[in-house]
Amino acid sequence: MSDQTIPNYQHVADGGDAAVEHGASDRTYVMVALFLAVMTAFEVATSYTKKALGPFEDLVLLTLMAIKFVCVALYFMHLKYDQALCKRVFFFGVVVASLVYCGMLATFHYWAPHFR
Amino acid sequence: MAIVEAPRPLVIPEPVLPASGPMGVFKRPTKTTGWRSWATTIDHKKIGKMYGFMSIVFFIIGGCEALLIRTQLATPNGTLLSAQVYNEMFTMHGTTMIFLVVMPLGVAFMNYFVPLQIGARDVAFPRLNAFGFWTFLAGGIILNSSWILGGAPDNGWYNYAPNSLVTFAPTHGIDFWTVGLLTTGIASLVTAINMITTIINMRAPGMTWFKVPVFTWMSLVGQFMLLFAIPVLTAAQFMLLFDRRFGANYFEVSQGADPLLWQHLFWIFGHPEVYIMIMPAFGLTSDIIPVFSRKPLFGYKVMVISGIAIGFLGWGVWAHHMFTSGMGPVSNAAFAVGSMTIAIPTGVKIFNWMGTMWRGQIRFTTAMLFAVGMFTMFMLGGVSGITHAISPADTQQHDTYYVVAHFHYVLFGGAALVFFGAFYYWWPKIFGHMLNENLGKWNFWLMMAGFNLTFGPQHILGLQGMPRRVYTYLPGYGWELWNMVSTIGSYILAFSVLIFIINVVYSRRKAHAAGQYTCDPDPWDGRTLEWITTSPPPEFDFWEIPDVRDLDEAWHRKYAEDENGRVVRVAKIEDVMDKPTGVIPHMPSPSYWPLVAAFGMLFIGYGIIFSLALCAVGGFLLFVSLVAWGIEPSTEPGVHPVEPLTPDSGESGVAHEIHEVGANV
Amino acid sequence: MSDVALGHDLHAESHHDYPGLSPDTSTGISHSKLGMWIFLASDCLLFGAFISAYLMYNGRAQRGPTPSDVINIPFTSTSTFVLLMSSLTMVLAVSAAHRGEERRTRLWLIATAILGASFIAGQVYEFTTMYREGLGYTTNIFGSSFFSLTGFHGVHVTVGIILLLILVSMSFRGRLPKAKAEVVEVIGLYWHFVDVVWIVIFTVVYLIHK
Amino acid sequence: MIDRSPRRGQGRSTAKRNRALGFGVVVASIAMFASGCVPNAKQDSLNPKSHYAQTIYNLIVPVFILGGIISLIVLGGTMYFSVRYRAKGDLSDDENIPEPVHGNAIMELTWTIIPSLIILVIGGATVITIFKLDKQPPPQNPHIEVIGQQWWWEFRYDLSTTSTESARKYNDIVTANDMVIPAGEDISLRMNSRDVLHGWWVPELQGKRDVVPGRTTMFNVAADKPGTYYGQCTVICGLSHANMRFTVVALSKADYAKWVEHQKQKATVPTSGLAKEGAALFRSQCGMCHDIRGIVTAAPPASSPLVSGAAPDLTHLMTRATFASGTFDLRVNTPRCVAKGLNYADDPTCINSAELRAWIHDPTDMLPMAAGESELKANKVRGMPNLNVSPSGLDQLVAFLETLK
Repeated sequence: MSDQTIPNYQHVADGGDAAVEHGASDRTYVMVALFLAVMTAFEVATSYTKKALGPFEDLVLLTLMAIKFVCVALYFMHLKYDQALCKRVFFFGVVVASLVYCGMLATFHYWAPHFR
Repeated sequence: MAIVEAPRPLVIPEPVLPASGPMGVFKRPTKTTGWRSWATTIDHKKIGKMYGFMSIVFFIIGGCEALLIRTQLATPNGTLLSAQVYNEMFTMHGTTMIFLVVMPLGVAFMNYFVPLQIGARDVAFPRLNAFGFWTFLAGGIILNSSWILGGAPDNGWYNYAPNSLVTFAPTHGIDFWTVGLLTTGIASLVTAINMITTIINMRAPGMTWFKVPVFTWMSLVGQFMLLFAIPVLTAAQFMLLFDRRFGANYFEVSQGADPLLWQHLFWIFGHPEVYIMIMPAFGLTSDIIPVFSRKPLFGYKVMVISGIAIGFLGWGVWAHHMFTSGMGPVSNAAFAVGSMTIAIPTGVKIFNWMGTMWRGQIRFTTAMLFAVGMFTMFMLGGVSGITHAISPADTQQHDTYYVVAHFHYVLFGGAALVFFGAFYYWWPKIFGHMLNENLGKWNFWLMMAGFNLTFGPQHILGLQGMPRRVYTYLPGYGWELWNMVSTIGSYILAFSVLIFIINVVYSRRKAHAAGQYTCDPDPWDGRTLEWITTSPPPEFDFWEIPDVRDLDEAWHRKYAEDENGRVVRVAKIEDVMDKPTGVIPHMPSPSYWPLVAAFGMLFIGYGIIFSLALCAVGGFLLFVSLVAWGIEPSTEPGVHPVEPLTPDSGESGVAHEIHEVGANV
Repeated sequence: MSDVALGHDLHAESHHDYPGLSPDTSTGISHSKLGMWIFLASDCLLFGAFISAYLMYNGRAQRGPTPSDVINIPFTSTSTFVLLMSSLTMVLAVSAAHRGEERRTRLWLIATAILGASFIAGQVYEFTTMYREGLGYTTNIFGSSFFSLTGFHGVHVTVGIILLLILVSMSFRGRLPKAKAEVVEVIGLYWHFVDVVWIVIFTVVYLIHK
Repeated sequence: MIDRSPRRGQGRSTAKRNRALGFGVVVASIAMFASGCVPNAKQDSLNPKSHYAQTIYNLIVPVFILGGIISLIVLGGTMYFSVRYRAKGDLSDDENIPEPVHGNAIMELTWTIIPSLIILVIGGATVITIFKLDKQPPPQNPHIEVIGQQWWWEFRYDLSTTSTESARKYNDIVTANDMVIPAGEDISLRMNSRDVLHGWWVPELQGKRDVVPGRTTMFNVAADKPGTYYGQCTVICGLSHANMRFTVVALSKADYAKWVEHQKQKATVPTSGLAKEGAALFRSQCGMCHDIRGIVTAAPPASSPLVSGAAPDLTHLMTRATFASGTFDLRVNTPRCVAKGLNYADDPTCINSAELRAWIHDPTDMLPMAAGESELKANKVRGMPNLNVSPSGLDQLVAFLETLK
């Protein structure tokens, strides 16, 4: 894993201190995990409403999914605390993937109500 | 060719620590010469040379395939090749040229020059770099071994389903294609990660984003596109592989599958792929033209931004390869308009190159000729590209020789021409001697003539209704003349490549006879950082990481404006170049494991095709080597391929910095 | 654009072996971490392809079983919860590693690996159940796309477990000091990504298209 | 030691010779392009013979001209700069270093905005044309289903006037290779494939359209005047992709009506001679794949050795000008026979019996196809296999086929 060409160690001490600061407290992590668990419960519950919500059911599920996704990325993956570059690189991938594949499905008329 | 070692001056040994044997089995490799040094090297320059060498080998293979294709088509009812062999020929020609020539040639230049241009000593992950190269080679071997192991793939380079399924392609050909490209795909992916990390993270102090040389910039854009495109191809390949080997139903129409899924996935990869191939060429042209015009690049920022814009737009236009597939008018209209917009940033680039030449002091060296040839030929390809974006017109052009002409103007006229230019431009930096300019000019003009004779007439053929991928045609369609011209052109083209090879051998012999292993660090009056280090550069690239203040740092070290605003030379390159400091930078040590891991990939690849037992062998090799790789430190204390040199021996401090000069090509 | 590259100098006296920590890069992000993020961004496209193929195909099967015949939401919800909790233990391991608490790091890593393994065990159980209910890999287009997608995810989790086990063994041998905490963090990124992908798969494959 | 020769430039004479050579090549290429159009091209996309092809032609020709102008500007400009700003004198000259122009916002904006405007115009015209070409012909016009398979084309006609596509059966007339249409009418095409992708293209009449297995798309075609128009498969579809040709025969409306009436009739079993024996032989040997309405119905696809499950319907074979997917003439290619149009079989000397016989004798020898022993054994035949018919059997079969007028 540590395959850097040129490890430069002149700031080892500083780096060590910085590492302690970075990230949230364990308490925060536990709270986030609890929140995620609750969200998952909501999701499962929503899926059991037997389409009582009509077309909004999918929308609710996708929203909950997005919230969970962002929570894990921001807190567990430290994007909230890390440099913006990491966030940009990762979300660039997520956005490209979403746009491209949604576009592809659109050419199959996937989003039309009569698909299949 | 013998490997040349100059006598080394007094060596001051470092304190030697015991070399730890990784896994306790092998000693860490230490050779700096001989084949072992190439097999275990993790030096970005050596890996770059190997990429370049292999690309040229594959270029010759793919070129021979092209000659056979053209010979078959020279006259109607050609009988040189059977239909089956012809189908295999064009499939392998396309696949080879794209995946084993243009892409790796770009990577070759990136590997060698990106670290030099950004003032770094190596790439971010040197062993991953070596792994990338060996895996690429494994993929190339898997693909090309199909010729002797039961038939090559025969369904074209985009391999549309369902003609690629076992029912319609019962031999192993398509499996070789799938597995070979999955393997090169892994190589491309790790290389992309490596290059992006290198460019983002290892720029010399002071090199802000708008001081990065254009070649590096365009490499970054291209590698980002590759990063996102390769997984799409990988996914599609896995689906096809699962269909063929394990009975999945991704493209099985009788099970309700839709063959357009393959087309979409393939072109979501395939269209960015086009830009992946052309991006390094854009960068090279943008680097070469200013040097030989003695002017900065016209509109540097616009050039960079238009490159990025092409990178973005390139993701939204893939379905223009599918205008005839019956997607419906709405999709066609959307993708037609989307595709046209790419013409805008591309046109900007062409005009900016012209703007760079405008009021310059142009020296037509071979490199410059190739660069100018590149953008004019690429422009022609771009113009025919606009005619494809007009989807109703594309229904008359799609899958005809007009398209063949178009993409050869873009890929040969665009990418390949400037790659040849780059050879002439960077040869002294890489090998310490020039390529012969007279032969170079013959090379260029014959290549231009051959190229235009080969592909120019194909525009006419296509518009006159000749489909592509036909192994023969009947007389009476009016195609005889232009096919013959095209075939003659292809032989001229092949001859020009031969001249290049003769030039390489001749120039090398000449330099060897003259005992010339190093040359002027800056033979062209260059502008970017690679010209401030010696030719060839030391293993660690720079004694001292340069401090960058300007775009075109090397130029600004040599020239300044006087009080009247005129540009005057203020220093010679000898005064401003990188000089030995006497302190040898520690470089990462060579390693066996990338090579062993790639061997694992090779076995796994053949295993998927032939027997799962081979997979187990390959998997074991891969696992062992990855674990060993993880355990061994990147820099082994006491095991160091670069023997320390004394800075004050010899006048310039460069005369003795010769390792195996030119042992590669 | 933080372009202030800190002193990029190399020194011959770099004989201490502390790779990974606070390397001097143009951006201040270490190579490994940036490389991992770049890889993860790329992996989105891989999963995207399999997910969209599944979305297209799951209802087009020419013969059964269909998704509603075989998908068992309560069971999968449980494994989803397990995987979610493994992310928590992973992040606690990272946090402990940054504080230099080697023993605690090790414990959390082992917990993560166990949770991941339970998820895989659940998947194996789910697959065999489905197979017994008549859905094989080659049965229909739904089966092929479903098993490929979830199988690919399973392979990613398995690779993650192997990486975790390597970390654990490194830790036992005292090779995960505070200075190397970033190794844990980078592998953690991979682990969380696998979790994030499952969040998407769980919703679109299991909940929406059951 | 240091090679500075490129800086010093070439010897004058070499440079001149090279430039002259290059110039000659450029001029020669342009001259050859200018003489590009060959009159006898019979599949020429720049020779529109229908309003569809004409619409496309009208859209693309201005773009060709515009592209030519842009090309000339760039090529001319580059050549001019190359000559005008060529370095003079000693190339190590440090006195006359050009002014370091870094760019020019106005110029760069110009060559961004002007192309954008051009693209806007072209894009608008494109979108309008796309929707114009997509308009479906009225329901009473002929409806034909185009089915591609390895390696021939089937055309199935629906003569009903229903306006619901799903109600159409496409079963009234079945023919192959020659698609007969009335001139001057828009024809609706339903595009389908039985095995892999193929591309349907008649350049003089319409752009191409892929036929995609598992997907049905609607397309249309027309021919302004009676005549024969040539087409070809454009998507690589295996061994005989290059031989997957077909023709569109446009007849006057009266001739077309006659043709339709004739095609609707069933064939009758010959009552005497070689042809009678040929019919019996056909039933046992060829009837597994080939239909002849009124004589034999092919076995259902499940038991067919053919991968795509169908072979050409031969009911009115002798009204087709070609066989084996347009590769061989069925009508002898003399002016007299050609003048007879599709009724050539009235004159037995106008039938190309020799090649027909050779074809039945060993089809895989005449065209590359996947129809050898191994494919037969595996029930995966693509194309027509060699049925090892005896010489006398061949005579009988040919005699029988010649009765299928």
